[in-house]
Amino acid sequence: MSDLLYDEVENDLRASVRDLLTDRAPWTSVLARVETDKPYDLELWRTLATEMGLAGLLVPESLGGAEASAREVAVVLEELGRAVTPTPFLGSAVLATSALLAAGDTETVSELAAGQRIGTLAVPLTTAPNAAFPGLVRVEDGKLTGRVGSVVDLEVADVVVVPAIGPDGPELHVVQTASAGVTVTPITPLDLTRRIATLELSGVESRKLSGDAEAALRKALATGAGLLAAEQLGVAQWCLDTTAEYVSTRHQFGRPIGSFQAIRHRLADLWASVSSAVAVSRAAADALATGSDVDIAVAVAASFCSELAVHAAEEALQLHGGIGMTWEHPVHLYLGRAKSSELALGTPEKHRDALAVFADLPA
Amino acid sequence: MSDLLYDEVENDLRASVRDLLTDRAPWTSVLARVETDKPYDLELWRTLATEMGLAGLLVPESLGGAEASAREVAVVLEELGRAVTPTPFLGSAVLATSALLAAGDTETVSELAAGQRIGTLAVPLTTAPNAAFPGLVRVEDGKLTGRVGSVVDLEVADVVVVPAIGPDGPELHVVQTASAGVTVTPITPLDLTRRIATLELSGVESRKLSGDAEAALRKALATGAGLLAAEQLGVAQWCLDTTAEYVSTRHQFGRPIGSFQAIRHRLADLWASVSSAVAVSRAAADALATGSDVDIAVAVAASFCSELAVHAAEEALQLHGGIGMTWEHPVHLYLGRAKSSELALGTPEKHRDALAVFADLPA
Amino acid sequence: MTDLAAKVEEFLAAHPTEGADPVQWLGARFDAGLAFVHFPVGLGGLGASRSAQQAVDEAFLAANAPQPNPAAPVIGYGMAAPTILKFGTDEQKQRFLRPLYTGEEVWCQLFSEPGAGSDLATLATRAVRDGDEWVVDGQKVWTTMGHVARWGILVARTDPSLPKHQGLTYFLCDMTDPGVDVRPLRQITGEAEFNEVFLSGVRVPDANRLGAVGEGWKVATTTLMNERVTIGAHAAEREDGLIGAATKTWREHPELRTPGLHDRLLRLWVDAEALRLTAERLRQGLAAGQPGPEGSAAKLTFATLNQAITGLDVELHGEQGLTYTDWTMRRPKDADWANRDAGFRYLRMKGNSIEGGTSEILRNIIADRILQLPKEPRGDVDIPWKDLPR
Amino acid sequence: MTDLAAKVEEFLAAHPTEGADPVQWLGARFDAGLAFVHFPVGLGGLGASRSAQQAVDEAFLAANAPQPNPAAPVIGYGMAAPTILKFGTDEQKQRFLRPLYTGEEVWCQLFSEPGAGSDLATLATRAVRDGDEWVVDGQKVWTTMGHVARWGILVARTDPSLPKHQGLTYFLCDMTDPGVDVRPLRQITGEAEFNEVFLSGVRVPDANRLGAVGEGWKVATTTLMNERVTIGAHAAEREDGLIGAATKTWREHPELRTPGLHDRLLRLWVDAEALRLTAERLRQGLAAGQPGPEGSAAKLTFATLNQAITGLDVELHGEQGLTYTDWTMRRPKDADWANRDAGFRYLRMKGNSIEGGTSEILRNIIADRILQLPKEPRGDVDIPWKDLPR
Repeated sequence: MSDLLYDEVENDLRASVRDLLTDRAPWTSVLARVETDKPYDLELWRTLATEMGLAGLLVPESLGGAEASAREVAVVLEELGRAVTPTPFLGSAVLATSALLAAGDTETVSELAAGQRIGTLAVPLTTAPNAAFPGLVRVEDGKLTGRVGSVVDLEVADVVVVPAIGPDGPELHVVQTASAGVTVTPITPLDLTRRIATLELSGVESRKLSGDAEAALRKALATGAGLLAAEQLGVAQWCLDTTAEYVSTRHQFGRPIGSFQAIRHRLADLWASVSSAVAVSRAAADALATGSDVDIAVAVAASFCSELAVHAAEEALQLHGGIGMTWEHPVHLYLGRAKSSELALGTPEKHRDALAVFADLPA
Repeated sequence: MSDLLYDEVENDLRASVRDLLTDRAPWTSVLARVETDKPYDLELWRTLATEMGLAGLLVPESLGGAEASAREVAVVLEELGRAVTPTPFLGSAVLATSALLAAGDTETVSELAAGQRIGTLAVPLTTAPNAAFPGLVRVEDGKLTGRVGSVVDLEVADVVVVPAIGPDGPELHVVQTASAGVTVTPITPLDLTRRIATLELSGVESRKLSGDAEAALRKALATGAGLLAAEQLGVAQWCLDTTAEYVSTRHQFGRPIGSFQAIRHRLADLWASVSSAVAVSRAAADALATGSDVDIAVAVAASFCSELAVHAAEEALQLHGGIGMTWEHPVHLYLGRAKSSELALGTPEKHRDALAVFADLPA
Repeated sequence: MTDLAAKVEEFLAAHPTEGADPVQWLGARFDAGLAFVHFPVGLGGLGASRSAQQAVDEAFLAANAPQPNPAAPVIGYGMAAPTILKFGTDEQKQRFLRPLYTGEEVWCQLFSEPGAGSDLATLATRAVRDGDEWVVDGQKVWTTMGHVARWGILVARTDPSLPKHQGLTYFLCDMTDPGVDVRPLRQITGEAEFNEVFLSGVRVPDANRLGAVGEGWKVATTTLMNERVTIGAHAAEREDGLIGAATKTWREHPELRTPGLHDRLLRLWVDAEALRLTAERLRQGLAAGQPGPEGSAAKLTFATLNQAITGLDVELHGEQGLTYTDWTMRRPKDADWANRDAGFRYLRMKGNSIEGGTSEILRNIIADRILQLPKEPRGDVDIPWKDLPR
Repeated sequence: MTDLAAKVEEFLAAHPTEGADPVQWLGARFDAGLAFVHFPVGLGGLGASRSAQQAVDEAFLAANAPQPNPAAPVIGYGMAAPTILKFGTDEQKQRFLRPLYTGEEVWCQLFSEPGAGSDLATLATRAVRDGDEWVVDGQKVWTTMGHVARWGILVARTDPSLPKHQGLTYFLCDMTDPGVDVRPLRQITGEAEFNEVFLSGVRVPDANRLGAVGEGWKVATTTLMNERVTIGAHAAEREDGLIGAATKTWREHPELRTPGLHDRLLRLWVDAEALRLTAERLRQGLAAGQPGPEGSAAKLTFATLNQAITGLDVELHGEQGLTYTDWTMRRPKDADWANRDAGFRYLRMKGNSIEGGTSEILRNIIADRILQLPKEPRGDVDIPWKDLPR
């Protein structure tokens, strides 16, 4: 049975990430940043990635990483979700890194691990682990041509891992975004704190990776989906905590609204769901760390935590009343993150479709 | 737009049925009866059918009926549902009568309208209006052979309308249950107040009806499903009313439990749903009465009221606490009725499947 | 043909609609008693029944008659007008109703405050008497049309030493007073549909007090009851509203369909149809002189349904569901939400269960007034407002 | 090998399991301190940690050791034993724990009453002192094993003039007293799993009082805390429990499958797996000395989930879902619900959100103790019990 607790190292890691984010990325500054032309806090990213070494948690020491595991990455993502921090962690430290490692790269992955460069994976953010290998980019005369929409963290990426269809089928390529023929067009996102962009490639030079492209892509997407669940848990936890605090202080009818039973019961139900989300998210992270029971653990966590985060954000908004509907209150940042994340790396339904196979419950 | 109100005649009809049921079939006597060998109250049935003329509401005056419409039948069913009265009204006055009328019968339908005899329709109670014509009974050498499970009200039926496959396809036949070769085997039902039985036919004599068998069967089932929604509304209304009353008197923690906000809110939500159920049920009854917009109105009412009745009964049970879990309290009769009815004449999902076609929302 | 229908025809014959100046034309309609037909003669009405209004409005609409400034009806018709009619002096009725109707004077509502939302009666805006005037200080919020309004209906506290429902007084506030500062209130959609209104030393003549001093709660209750009647009383076609946006996408984009979304869409379609029929039944009941209590249910169900539909709609859009058209702060020109993107609708509809009475308050109202359940014990009604915990 | 494991091996070597008389053999196990290993030496234990018990039980199970009468653990092990250990006199501990463990004496719980369910502290059963005895009159309900129990843990009111929590005293009640009348309580399934217990002039020696007079609530709270720990603390395999019954039907009957049921089944499968992992995380936390508050969540979620699964299961059975095996009034022999028909499971699981603390009470507990939300105002804790509205 997998280890579902947080160990001491993980708790310390959480504390240091939380301290940093509390200090450097309170919601007021996140909200202020989203309407500027620098929606990502790249200084903060450098601290996280380089000083704290978090960009290389999944990377072996031999390649310059911290040689930790998905368990520690999950803890970091819980905190990034809790603070809706705009960083390219998901694109660079999770998706691109996992794909590069799985495809046997040793070059770019070291640069990403060191935080010198930022990477991402050129798939629409909605792509599920069990989706067919995308045919959006073709290899023609050794160069890449195609168009990929809603690529996460692309606008700050230096390097992109691109799934492409070559003469013999699926391939993975590494593309520098500074190369000739690369166009990056930002898309206005529903989630103000995580950016997406369209990647256009017109005869672009690239480096082909040697590993099994389909398996590597699937691995990267499953890792992404399983760890996104941890981020969604963080979002839900913030919503629960903040709402519990708000209803304890907001008075109407001469008493704190948190003393009204209907509100108490809704938050109790939400707490029960969040408790379960901790367990399923830990199970997925542990499965990714050990390589055992990955398929089911990821599908369960992804479907459960996706829906929970949306529910938690919706409850938070409602229980904050009018103040929650204002731009100047942070709850909408969490709602946007939760709702967008529900579509990311496979909807809950897609993950349940996958479970139908893994758990032998055919339609 | 259909008439969604109750008119004066309908209100008077409701009052007289309710008075009768309050007097003759209080829940205590319903509960006492269900474990006897006479689960149906046939004396009450005779009063309803013959004295009050309710068995012939759908039947033209020329055939001895009251020449009312589905609107009045719906009112009667609301009251029968509200009292979970064990009568063969659904089988005889709705299903068999509708099928006979649609198939052009003038003989048996008059007997049923007069309340002299009890009829039913030989299909499994789970059959949906849009189901394929059943192939359970075959016509061989002019005689019927086959087996039909869970036929509603069969154990008190004198006459059965039997869909059968003849040499040229679907046919409807009238069979006397007293005929040679007919075997009726009661089934222990989840719904203690509505009985089902298996019909076995071995070379049974019958009278073939002349009308379009498929159309007549579909009409009878759609009428049944649309009017069952009214019965389900009655079940839900009883659950709401009784629970609201109970929580107003039951004290815990020094106050009536109905003063606790969580309970107040749940009942408010339930009331809102019941209000909608009145509207959709009226719309279905009116559509059946006028023949306009029947398909959509029936599918909406059947799916909405089925799920509502189950939800109402489940809420009633929970909010009654321990007392609701005891045999000596009537709420379980409503739970059994609601849950069984959810399966009857098409599950909510089957009705939504039908809507996908009628409302042009293909899968 | 009814008398009223005849009057409408007669009026239309005498007042050509083509090229007419809307204000002048509507003024004439008011003077003919065809504005609010259930109002008294001389005040825009003919003393007809309330239910007669719809047919009159429809007849004018069919004749392409001039329609009021779209901002006018929002608060003016539904809330200010009936309150002024019920509690106003003769002078107030003569002064305010006609320009309210023609749209010359747009009205806004100055009720909610940052600390008084669901519990409106706890509001803190003060009005202190100074000779023939009242001096008003405080902050109001969620003020629709505040930036274009000429007048505001205002509730302020005139005696903090009384229990909260008793120390309130109702005023008609001149929005051009220099002490009135209207600022856009930006919402989670990025837009500013509403305003905050800061009142600093605003001087309201006692002649613009509506109802007696200390009776503000009673007057405000009339206003709010009319708000609830306004919502949900109109007839609708099948697939009107947000479900129509979702079904359109569904029909036009087979590539977006999945079995799970299909199941949810059909459930919501049923719920939307049920709500439509519920509202229609309410309307039929009103027309038949049998007003039902379903109005409270309709608003509650409306919010839940709209939120479920728009949530589904974002998911249905797949990759496009990740996008948003425009976050720029701006003033919306209309409330045509069906043509906005799915993300906008998703965010905006979150307000449906908060604005105009939260779903929680509606459930309390249903529990109290309709189900008549035992009330929750309350500790806030008998003590002076100034001593309430907040 | 741990000391404890060694002790188990040693005991097994000295006490052959085959053909052993269970009571005698279990008595020896008790005397060896291997019954409740965290109990003190001499009282069935070795003063070990609570978390050590599971390994010991598993070792004996693996060795095919005699197991207690199935009726014994229900109330005895989980509720009576720890309460007697904590509050009992030396005589009481010596007298009661050993036969409780061996199953010679089955225990039942006499707490709930028709008028005191969620609000247990409002109970009305009276105990009046008469010399060295107490005379008990009242009615208890939902008494599991009442018909086979030798002893009952009983809470009764000894001073009605005190507020409700203060006037209670805890007793050990001899179920063979002629004043004890145990009657089957039939449930909605048709069966009588529980009993009503009528107490008329039952004489309880003061020596069988547990804890001080007036301290009954404190003692009862210990009992109830142990009840909550018992539920949900065991490890489970994937698809254990009711979800397994549904998936079995699903896999064996392709003809019953529909897209809507598939979607619901998969959702419930996820929820069941989530609950299993939640319980497992709780278990791991306990074993690591980090008891988490997830126990309350587990019971709440368990009830919701079981009810949703069994509701689906009835629908999944189609025509067979309309049927029921047997309504005859009978005493169930076991609690093997997975092998009963879908209708039975549907009805029985309705009790999951009521028995052992309703879901509403659990939500209150979570709101109070875990979320530490502001409490609801209460009016029932400071006034004499006899003056409470009921």
